[in-house]
Amino acid sequence: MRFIFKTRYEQDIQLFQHSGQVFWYGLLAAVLLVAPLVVSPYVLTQLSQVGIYTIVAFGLMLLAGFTGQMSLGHAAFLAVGAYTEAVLAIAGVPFFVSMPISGLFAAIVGVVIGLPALRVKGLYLGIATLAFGTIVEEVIARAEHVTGGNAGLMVPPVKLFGLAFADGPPFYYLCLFMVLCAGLILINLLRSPTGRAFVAIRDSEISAQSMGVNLAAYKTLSFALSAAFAGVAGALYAHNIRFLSPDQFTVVQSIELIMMVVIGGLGSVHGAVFGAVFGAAFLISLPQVINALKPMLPQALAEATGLQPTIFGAVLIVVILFEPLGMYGAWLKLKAYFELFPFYRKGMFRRQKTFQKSDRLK
Amino acid sequence: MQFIQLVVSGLAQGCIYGLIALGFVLIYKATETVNFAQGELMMIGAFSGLFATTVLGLPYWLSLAAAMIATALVGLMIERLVLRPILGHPAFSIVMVTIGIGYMARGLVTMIPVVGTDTHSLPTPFRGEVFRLGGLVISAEHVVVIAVTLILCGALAAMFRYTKIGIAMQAMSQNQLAAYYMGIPVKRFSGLIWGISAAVAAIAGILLAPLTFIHANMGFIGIKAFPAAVIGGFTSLPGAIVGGLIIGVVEALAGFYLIEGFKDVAAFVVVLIMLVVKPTGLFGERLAKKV
Amino acid sequence: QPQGVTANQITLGTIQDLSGPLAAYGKQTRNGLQMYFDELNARGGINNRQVRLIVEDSAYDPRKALLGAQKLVNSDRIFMMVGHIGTAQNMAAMPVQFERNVANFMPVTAAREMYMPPTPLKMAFAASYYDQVRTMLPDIIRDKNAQRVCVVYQDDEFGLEVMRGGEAALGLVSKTFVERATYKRGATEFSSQVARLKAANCDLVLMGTIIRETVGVLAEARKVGLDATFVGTSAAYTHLIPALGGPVANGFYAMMTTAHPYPDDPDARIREWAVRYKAKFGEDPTVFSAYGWQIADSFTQAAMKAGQALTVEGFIRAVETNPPPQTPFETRPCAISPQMRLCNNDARLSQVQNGRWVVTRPWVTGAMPTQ
Amino acid sequence: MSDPILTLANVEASYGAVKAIRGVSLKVPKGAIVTVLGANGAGKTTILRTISGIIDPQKGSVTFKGEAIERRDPADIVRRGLSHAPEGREVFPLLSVRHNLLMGAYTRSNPAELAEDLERVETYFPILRERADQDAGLLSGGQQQMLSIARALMARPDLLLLDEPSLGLSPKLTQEIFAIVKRVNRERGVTILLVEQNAALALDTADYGYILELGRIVMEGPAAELREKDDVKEFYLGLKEAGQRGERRWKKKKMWR
Amino acid sequence: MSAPFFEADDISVQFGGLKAVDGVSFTVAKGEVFTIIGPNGAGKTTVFNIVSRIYQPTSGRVRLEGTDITALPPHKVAGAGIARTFQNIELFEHATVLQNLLIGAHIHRTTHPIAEALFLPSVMRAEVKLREQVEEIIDLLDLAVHRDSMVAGLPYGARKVVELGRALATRPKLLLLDEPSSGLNVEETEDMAFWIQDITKDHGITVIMVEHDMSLVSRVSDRVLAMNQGRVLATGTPAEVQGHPAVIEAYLGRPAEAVA
Ligand SMILES: Nc1ncnc2c1ncn2[C@@H]1O[C@H](COP(=O)(O)OP(=O)(O)OP(=O)(O)O)[C@@H](O)[C@H]1O
Ligand SMILES: Nc1ncnc2c1ncn2[C@@H]1O[C@H](COP(=O)(O)OP(=O)(O)OP(=O)(O)O)[C@@H](O)[C@H]1O
Ligand SMILES: [Mg+2]
Ligand SMILES: [Mg+2]
Repeated sequence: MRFIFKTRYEQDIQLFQHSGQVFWYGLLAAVLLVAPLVVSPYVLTQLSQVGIYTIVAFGLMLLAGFTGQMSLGHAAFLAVGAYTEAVLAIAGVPFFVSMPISGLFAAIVGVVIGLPALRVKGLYLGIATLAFGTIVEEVIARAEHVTGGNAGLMVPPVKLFGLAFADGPPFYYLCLFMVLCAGLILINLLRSPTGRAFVAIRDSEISAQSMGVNLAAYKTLSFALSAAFAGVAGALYAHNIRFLSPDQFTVVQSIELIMMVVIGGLGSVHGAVFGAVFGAAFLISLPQVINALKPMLPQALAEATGLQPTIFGAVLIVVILFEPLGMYGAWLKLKAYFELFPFYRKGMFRRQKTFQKSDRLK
Repeated sequence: MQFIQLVVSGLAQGCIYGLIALGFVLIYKATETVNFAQGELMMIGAFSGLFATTVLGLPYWLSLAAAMIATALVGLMIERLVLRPILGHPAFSIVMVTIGIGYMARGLVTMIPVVGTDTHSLPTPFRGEVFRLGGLVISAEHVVVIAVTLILCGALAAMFRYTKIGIAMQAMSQNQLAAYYMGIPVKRFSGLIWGISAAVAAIAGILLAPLTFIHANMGFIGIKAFPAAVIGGFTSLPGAIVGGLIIGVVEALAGFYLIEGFKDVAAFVVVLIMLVVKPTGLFGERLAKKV
Repeated sequence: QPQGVTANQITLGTIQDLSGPLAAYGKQTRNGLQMYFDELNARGGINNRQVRLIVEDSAYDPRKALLGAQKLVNSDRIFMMVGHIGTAQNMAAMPVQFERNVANFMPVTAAREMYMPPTPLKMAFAASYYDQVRTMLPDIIRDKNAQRVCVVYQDDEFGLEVMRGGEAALGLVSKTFVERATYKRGATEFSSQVARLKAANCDLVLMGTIIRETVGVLAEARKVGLDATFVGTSAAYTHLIPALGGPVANGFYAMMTTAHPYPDDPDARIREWAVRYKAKFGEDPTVFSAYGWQIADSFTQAAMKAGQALTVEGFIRAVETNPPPQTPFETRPCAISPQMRLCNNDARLSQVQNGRWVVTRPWVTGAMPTQ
Repeated sequence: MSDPILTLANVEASYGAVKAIRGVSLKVPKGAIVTVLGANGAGKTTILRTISGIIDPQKGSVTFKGEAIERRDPADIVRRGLSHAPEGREVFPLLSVRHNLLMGAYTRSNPAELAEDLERVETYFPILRERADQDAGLLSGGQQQMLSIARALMARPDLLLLDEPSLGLSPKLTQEIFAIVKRVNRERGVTILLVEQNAALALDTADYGYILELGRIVMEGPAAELREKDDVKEFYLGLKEAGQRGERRWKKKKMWR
Repeated sequence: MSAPFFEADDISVQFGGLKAVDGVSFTVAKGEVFTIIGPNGAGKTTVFNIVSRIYQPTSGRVRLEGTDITALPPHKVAGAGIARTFQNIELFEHATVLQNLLIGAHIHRTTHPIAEALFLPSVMRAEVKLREQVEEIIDLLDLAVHRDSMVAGLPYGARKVVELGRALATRPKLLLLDEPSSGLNVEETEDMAFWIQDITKDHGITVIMVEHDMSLVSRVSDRVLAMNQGRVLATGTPAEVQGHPAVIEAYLGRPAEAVA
């Protein structure tokens, strides 16, 4: 493992702790920057989608991972962002105006949804958000004049400074840029007092309160921020998918969003970032991978209905079973293995017995 | 009259929600896990019952028993294969695994050629019969559901309240480590409760079959049973039934008297109101941490 | 050469629900398509080109349908989309297809958007729900001498189309709906809806319902003693209605176009076809299998006619010159024109009698919808 | 010494990459009271957890009543006659006090014996009878500690592991606890392995003692002998000349910053 | 005369039929170490819970420097200058020791979330300043070895010290310590005694402490209050209270020396 001598406080606080992180972020950035040159347009759309989901995952990490507030209704925020953006774009509002409005509007809805969080915790909060999510879905389906109802709504391409950012590289870079901004905001918040207050609430509400953390304010803030992330992602989503209908934002979708966070894995601050990227990439690419593997399967199996959910469920189970810390956890082990090579000891990551403790009392 | 008929229909439907919610509460009470695959267990139970009647040709009540056993075995197997290895991990991971189980169950069932993608009906001895009382009607299916729900609920609640095993299960959900220290066979109980809850799901599936038919996605009704469990407090078996009844009645009345679409979200509106008024549900325990 | 066409192969795409709520239909449609193309390829294909069909699963989710369409169009580079199932799914996919000049050939949905507004790349095969209802309902009302007409419908685009068709039909006989009741997709319980219908004393109920909901409503109506004529659309024309509903389904009417291919059909060609189908897939065919087969056949006839130099434009021209269908099913002639992208607007009426669909009113030619 | 009921041979256990005990060997003779002393973080709790199977040792063996019990299911170990009052009390917060006690006796089934034991522990700690129907989570800290010990006694173990039993108890109760420990040992022949910060009391009660530092056993001997050792006197009993401590108060300024 | 520094005026709280605290009054002077002793379940922790607003007293007032704090919302208590530790340790388990202490300093944050999201230079400066203050506490309490360890993996004794550190990081006027020495051995208890003295002498912080270790009580307390069953038994100097027959009867058992 790396040992770092610190001589100044700034070192602890700064964005990157050591050159290794700079390297990995740099590599990721470089790969993503050149991607449009090498991949097909279809893959590029998918990459944009990964970026969009990454932003949602950032928000969920903040809320579920760092503040410890469960949300089973996150698709609703995505929906609010997407529909706001669609309606504004149809009205001809330029993107750099409509996108912040979408985020803001989602944040406002987030505050409303966050209100029950002031009174209920854990499972109950999960159900409360689920209920809200369902209601939002229904409202969108009913508000036909604005949202097109169940018939759906076509979304025009992004207009930015008079240029059309249809799909293809420009839109992809736009997504990438937004991911970068969102990631920076996430990291910055997590390394400052706000982030620490979130963690305090997650670990012990009673002592957070005794340390002067205003539970109501910070929980609400966390919901608002998380919703704003999802709202901005929703704005991009609207343009990437270009057809919105209420059944894209169901409970099932919310659960899949949560899945990203679990699969990606929570870790440190940077763990959240990488976890979000991994999780989003996983969610988007799994169906593609399954499709790609189909020709290799026996015909009967490849053509079987229900193949996709089966594999999806199986992979989800396997990932959690063998890597409870998510893909980021696996990555850390892999890294440690190479860094320590050949001094890696076999039992180093052996799993300990763990014991569940009720979180009904927190 | 109209009103009373609506309430009666609502109560009947509410019992169904309650019956499914029982399964949620069972697993939660013993392991503090929310089982998102409960609906799918129900679906498996219904398909097992279908298999028992149509392929094996068993009579209805025997197939019910056969389905309970088969589904309980499925529950045990699921627990052994995928839940046991992560027993003791944060509840969140376990919940995610149950979601994975739900996906797989749905997928695998649809993979069964011919049977899996179709909708089936289960022949029942009381199909289509209705009881009339004054101007009120209630179908035999519903009467059976109500009776079975009440009996099951009573039996299970008694188990948790009075038997050593029941108390030990609650103990292990509150503090697993301490449960081990007491010599409570946590692992075995985890299997046991999955078995029981799967058997309950099978009953629900088979009783539901005449009303919703048997198909791969029938488990989605579980989403409605969730609020039922929450309204009851999630740790109370009678609470689950009461929660189900409330939702059933509210839905029936909302569907008749309120604007279109309200029926579909009524359950969720009710649960939200409940959480604001009484955050731990009607029969939930007081959850104050003493420091 | 257009995308998806090589010297010896034509690549087609279809998106079906293989794991969602309509997985049964999706599978059957795919089977119908697949069986036709397999047999066609064995016969030598279309002008010496083998047909390759790539199937995507939408799970009846428009978002997945869109992703599937993007993949088929951009990655697999299909020549044409055939028999895509679902209204919202098609709505999501069409823009992606049309951007790349990939036509939407005979989607399995009876929504008016599949042929309106007309563009060359849209080609639809059977009367929309709207037109079915608009054409047939007035006759039924007259036959039954119905006074109080009600509607129960699924509150999505499908159900709304049925309801709107009903409104148009009632307009023709100077009536309005006495009561409307809706339910959400996937609902299992209809007591309050039926209670409304009963309270309104309906004597004819138009049903914008699909399978389970149809049976659910019928069963509840019987339970509470609501004695009315129930009429559904082609969405409810499936063998599952009598299979699931049992005696409850008897007397239920449904509008339809293609008849259910019973294995003991009087027509020997259909019996023989059903045997081949069962041999291949291990199950009896349904009306959706027949849809798949018909769509594949229509494609093939047009593509054959378009000749060796197959292009999208050539194909469309071929379609517009009415190649005759070659199916054993009693199919109406197809008259797609640059202004009207729908084959025909005809429908029939069937009734469940003793657990079996029986045609009770022969073809009625619907007026071609005005633009 | 009579034959040991519990033997640890060269046991090594760790939390992830942190090694908590290194090569610990100890014996607990049947019928004896043995104590393990050590500073904060020395690994006392870890030893007890390893014995009752809560953590698996990486090396070494744990033998209880002649059978190897390492890497077994903790519940299984308890059923062999071992009972553990753990650090941090670990009561079942939402069960009543009475149910907590009954859970302590989970492995037993003779109702008459159970009633007798219940009577006995409720006589030891009358508050537990008074609060029989209250949720255990609402007891005060010390009351929970009593419950935890009483619950461990309810198992009628052959070997009782006590992790800092006096933690949070009033001086009066602390004395009573040790009296109870002696009594169950003498009257019922329960063997006891005791971990305790109050070294003076522990050595008074115990027959034999081990001293643990940084995960290693550095000294052992009969309690009476240990009590007389200078090191023990200084570091564990707090008996030393006044001046000696002064220097520890010198404030170290860090180079950090 | 001016109001006492801290005053609990006839406070009571009741849970169901149980009077956990029953008409308790006491005052604490600035700079004092005031100890509450009493048998288990006497209501000591409950007094702390009332002061830190976790429980709502059924009657009575609590005043700090003359201001009534009985109606303050719980998260404002720290801002009013009162910090506490918990008997059963309530740390932020999945954060490092350093982060725990920084959370302790939460009420002294000077930056706005928006500035933090952008991590403006002002945020960096504020963070460095916060760190400097926290490092002083780390030095004082000798926590440097644990600075970057997760709290979840610390031994019991170390957690006690971290909790003390976290309370100090709020820079309180009044510090409530609930059994600071439980789980510490003699040597560590001695350190604790020194720290408590340092805290009062050097930093001028007033301490109210609940403690069962009578040697520590005698060493550091200025005054002692003994409680039993929610009521005050006796108040006075450590020696006075320890000699009080009722206290010996209910709490000490035998003469105090035998236990110490
Ligand atoms: N869950 C854990 N994760 C990581 N390290 C741990 C964990 N629990 C204990 N440790 C480490 O193991 C070592 C031994 O801890 P242990 O709890 O056994 O000490 P102890 O002697 O019981 O101390 P105390 O007197 O404070 O209870 C300590 O260095 C501690 O930091
Ligand atoms: N929230 C609550 N609900 C019910 N009873 C409570 C509650 N909080 C405290 N009690 C009761 O009040 C009494 C006093 O508890 P408290 O925690 O103040 O005791 P204590 O003096 O701190 O004892 P110890 O020395 O054991 O910590 C106890 O009998 C306890 O059971
Ligand atoms: Mg310890
Ligand atoms: Mg206390």
